[in-house]
Amino acid sequence: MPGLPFWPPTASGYASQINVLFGALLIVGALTAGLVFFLMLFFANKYRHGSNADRSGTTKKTWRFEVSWTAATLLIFVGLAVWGADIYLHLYNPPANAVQIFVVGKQWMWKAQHPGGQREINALHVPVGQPIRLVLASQDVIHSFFIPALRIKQDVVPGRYETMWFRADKVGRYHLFCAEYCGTDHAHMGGWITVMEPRDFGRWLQAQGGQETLAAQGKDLFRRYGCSGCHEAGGTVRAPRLEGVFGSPVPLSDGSVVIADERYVRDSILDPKAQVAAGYAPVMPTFAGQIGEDDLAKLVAYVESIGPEQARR
Amino acid sequence: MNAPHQPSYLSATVGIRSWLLTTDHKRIALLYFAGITFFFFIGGIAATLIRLELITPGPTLGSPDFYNRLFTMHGIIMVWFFLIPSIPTTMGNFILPMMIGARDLAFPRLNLASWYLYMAGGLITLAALVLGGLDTGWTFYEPYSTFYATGYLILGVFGIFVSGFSSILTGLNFIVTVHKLRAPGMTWYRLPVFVWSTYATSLILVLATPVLAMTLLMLLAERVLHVGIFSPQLGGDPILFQHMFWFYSHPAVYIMILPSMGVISEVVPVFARKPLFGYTFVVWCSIAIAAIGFLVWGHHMFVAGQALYASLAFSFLSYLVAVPSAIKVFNWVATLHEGWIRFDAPMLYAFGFIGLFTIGGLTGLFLAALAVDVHVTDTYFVVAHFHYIMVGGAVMGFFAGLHYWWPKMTGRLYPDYWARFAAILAFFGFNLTFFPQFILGYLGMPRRYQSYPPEFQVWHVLSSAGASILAAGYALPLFYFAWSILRGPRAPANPWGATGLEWSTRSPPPPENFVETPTVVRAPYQYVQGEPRMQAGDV
Amino acid sequence: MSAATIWRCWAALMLLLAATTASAFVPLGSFNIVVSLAIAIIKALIVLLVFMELRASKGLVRAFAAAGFFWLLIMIVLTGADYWHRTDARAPIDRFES
Amino acid sequence: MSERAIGFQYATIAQQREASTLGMWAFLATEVLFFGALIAAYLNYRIWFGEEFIAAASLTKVALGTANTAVLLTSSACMAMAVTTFDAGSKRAPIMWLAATAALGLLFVAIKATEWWLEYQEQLVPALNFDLARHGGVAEIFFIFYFCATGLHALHLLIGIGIVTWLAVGIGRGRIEPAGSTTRLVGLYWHFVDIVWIFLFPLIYLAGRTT
Repeated sequence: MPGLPFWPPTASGYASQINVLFGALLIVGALTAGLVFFLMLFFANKYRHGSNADRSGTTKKTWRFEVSWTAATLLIFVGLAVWGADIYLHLYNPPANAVQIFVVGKQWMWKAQHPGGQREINALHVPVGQPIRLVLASQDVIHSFFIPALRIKQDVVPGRYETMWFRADKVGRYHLFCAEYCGTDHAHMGGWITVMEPRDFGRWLQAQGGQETLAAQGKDLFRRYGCSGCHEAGGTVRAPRLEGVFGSPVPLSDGSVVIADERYVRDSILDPKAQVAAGYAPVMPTFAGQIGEDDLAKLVAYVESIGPEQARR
Repeated sequence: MNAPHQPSYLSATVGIRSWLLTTDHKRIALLYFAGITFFFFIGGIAATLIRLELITPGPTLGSPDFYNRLFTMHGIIMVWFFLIPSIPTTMGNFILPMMIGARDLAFPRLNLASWYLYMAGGLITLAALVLGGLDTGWTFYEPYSTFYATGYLILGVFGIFVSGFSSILTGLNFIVTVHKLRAPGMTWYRLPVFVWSTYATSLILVLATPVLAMTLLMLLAERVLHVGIFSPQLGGDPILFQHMFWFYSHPAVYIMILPSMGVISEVVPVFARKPLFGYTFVVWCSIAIAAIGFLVWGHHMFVAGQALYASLAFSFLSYLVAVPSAIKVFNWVATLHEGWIRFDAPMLYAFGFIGLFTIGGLTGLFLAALAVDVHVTDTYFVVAHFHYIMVGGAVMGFFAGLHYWWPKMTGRLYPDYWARFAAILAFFGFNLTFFPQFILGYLGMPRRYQSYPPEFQVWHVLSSAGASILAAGYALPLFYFAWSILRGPRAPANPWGATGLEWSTRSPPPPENFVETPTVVRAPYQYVQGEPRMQAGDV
Repeated sequence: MSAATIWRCWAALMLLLAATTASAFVPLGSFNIVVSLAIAIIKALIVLLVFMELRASKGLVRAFAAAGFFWLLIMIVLTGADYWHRTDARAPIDRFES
Repeated sequence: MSERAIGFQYATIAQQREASTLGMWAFLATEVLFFGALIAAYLNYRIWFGEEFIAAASLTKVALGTANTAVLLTSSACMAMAVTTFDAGSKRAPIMWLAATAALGLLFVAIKATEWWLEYQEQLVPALNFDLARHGGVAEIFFIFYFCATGLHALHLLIGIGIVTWLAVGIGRGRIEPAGSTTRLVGLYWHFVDIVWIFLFPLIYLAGRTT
């Protein structure tokens, strides 16, 4: 970027909202600081030791002025805070049609995994204008997925999933950083986010080679981990059939009903005794610690692919 | 009033034992002063090396690991061995008992023990840093600091753990002293504001530091015994560590800034020859900062995976804690109205403090807005914010107090011209160093990066240039203060014509501070038409 | 405080101890911890007010005594605010051999 | 410090006594927060882990825990008796009560040690021989808190026993006088250690007893 960079690239509608909010804060802050600097310098000059300014104390500074001035600045700033909070909440509920990309942070690289099974290291190719829902996890320490151009950042804490979404509106290449200190190559753990026209993105996807989709890989994992032994027809143990389950309500043994979204599927794999389907014995063993993060994503995608038609994304 | 040849606290007893085993709060203050200066310059060297490293986008001075150990050393030394002890243990120890008309602190031996704990902790951590340092940053985030960090983490953390008890005991000493040892007539509303803010700081020292002690203990237990309290690999929750760490560390930043606010509330009325505007407002704002400071730590964790509702609550509480600071700034500026303002060195540092602290405080409000914080947290915007408060605020306040009470502490005057030049030099060097970092922050330059994209280099070079000027601004006082001790002219009891009790005794003061305990008849800062109305029996 | 009050308080403490232990075996669900903590607070108050003579002390001493517990309450409530509302999506993490 | 000499910075003995009492209460406030941080972490994990964490608590020995609480409460009463009898001017009675306090303290530590030994047998000690397969990771975290909390408490208790014996010897030799506040301060410390146990007991021993 030629010249002196004062302002980061603005690559999404959300980012421009942040620009406006930051601008507003900047103006209010500058006005307040300006008032303090001006008053200080004005008094310092007018009432300096030798000057014969009028010091008769006529303009009595009452505390009423002080309280009102403080209350006014507080109200303005709290107004900006409410605006900030509103945008913040917006960041945490993605639209329904968001494409889901799994991102795993590992010491000193980001591994991204598209629904079609394509994998990328320290890079992310996304189509312009398409809402992208990131599901972030870490395999070792705390990292932080940070794209300055989109003004988004989310710490990835090992042992938990964090979600964040964005919709890039401008084609281009933008920085990707790791923002939480994670060791020797913390500074090298980043790369580029490439926002492409949908056509180019399609071509790029094909160019990634015919890896089968996430769901296809999930299917053979379903067999390899022995899930099919119980959950498919003719299984040895009485276990709920998974066809047509994804996205629909599932009655639980404690009488409550839960929607079988990917969180329910994931939790049931990791902690099956927590929410047992109604009418079944809690016999399923836990797979926590045995199924890695990437395989779990594939299993979830597979269960989703055999769900009812309208639930499939 | 002062006997012809009565010895001062410096000449009353002689010899190394008289210093190392002293229980005189004034001598202990000077012992702390030696420790503080030593650690300030070690931290300063680390800071200069960091700025040199960041001149070029790629590695300049050494490997990334070297840089990680460098900023960790800068953070740990500056936070725990300079900023937190700086004003309370030096000026607080020396001036507070004199301001309330006491002969010494409530527990003098405990005061000496605190110094030994501080030095022991300091040397243990310094040993860890010299042997190879640790590369976790001063925040020791989990699970990196327990299972992935190389380096002398156990030794370094144990040093901080030991120095924490020095903070607790100093705070405890001050609280009991202010409650129990005030001179007759010294009611709470006649206390100078420096006593109030040191009292508020002591409340935080006593109530926050134990939580740090327990957090560091659990960190050590996890790393040594390999048990999973915080790290998810063994079932723990790393965000719990962040909660407990910041429960201490945010009040700790108020430990660092409150004493400086007290110093400024002392300096501004004296050099404006006018009573402090809104004394009760300023006093209760110090206590309010200490109290509300405990409710806001979550704003360090907006993107750390904290629950949404908790983030919302902490965001609004963070705006509340800004109100008392705003009131104090307003009162300092209002004190200047219709004053007789003199621009001695302490006053220049005070002006620098008010300006830079205002900018630091306001950028804090940027960070408290949730959506903006998502973008700028963990970037150089945060680095600039807390350096504006710590270096622009706390260190400027430390130098203001140093220049203000230097004649009282050493009985010598210093060259005013050089002191004013150092103040201005530090002000401009500071701004050139840290204002570009605000711009870097919003551009998205992350913290703790040794190599960065080339387009940020312009701002880093500007910042490094500013750092060299700032270093000069901080080194200059070393010279003229040394000259002042060796050949500076004798200081009178009240060189600035101030109204505090500490100015009503000789400088340097006798061992028991006052020939006979003064009685207080008037509130502080009583200047009528610019002339101070002194307490009974003042010099 | 006279010897009689001391032993009367001691008896009260013993009774409360028996009560809290007994109440632990009564299935009250999540209410169990509330009962046991309430009894613990009562026992602590007895020790504070009688044995540590807070009842006979000046307001300042009582304030010092209350300050520690009040600040602890701040920590518990505000960290609780986070843990209570945390929507947890546990992810698999390979375990170290501890 | 012997009671007779008033610190040179104090005007009257009453001022010195009030100052040292305030100092002790401020110190106890730091201890409340020191243990409090651990208890806050326990409560948060209890919310976060839920049932499994509470179930792990049922592995502790509630009988020994209750007995220990009774022992410590009685020792607190003995300490209070020591303070009152000392104020009343007698010399033999406070020493006897202080001896009782120290003895009960040692009894507490003995019961605690046996409890730890039993837990060691059942392979419940994290970092030594915690049987992960049988008890699970969440139980291990519970027992980390259990050993941290009871270990720190026992350490404070041992320090307390040391101070109580030093006090009893001091009174015996006449170095400690009723005018001063040393006995009262030691009493405050002892009662504080008792209060910590009053809160630790339900959190560790009484959780998860109804399943």
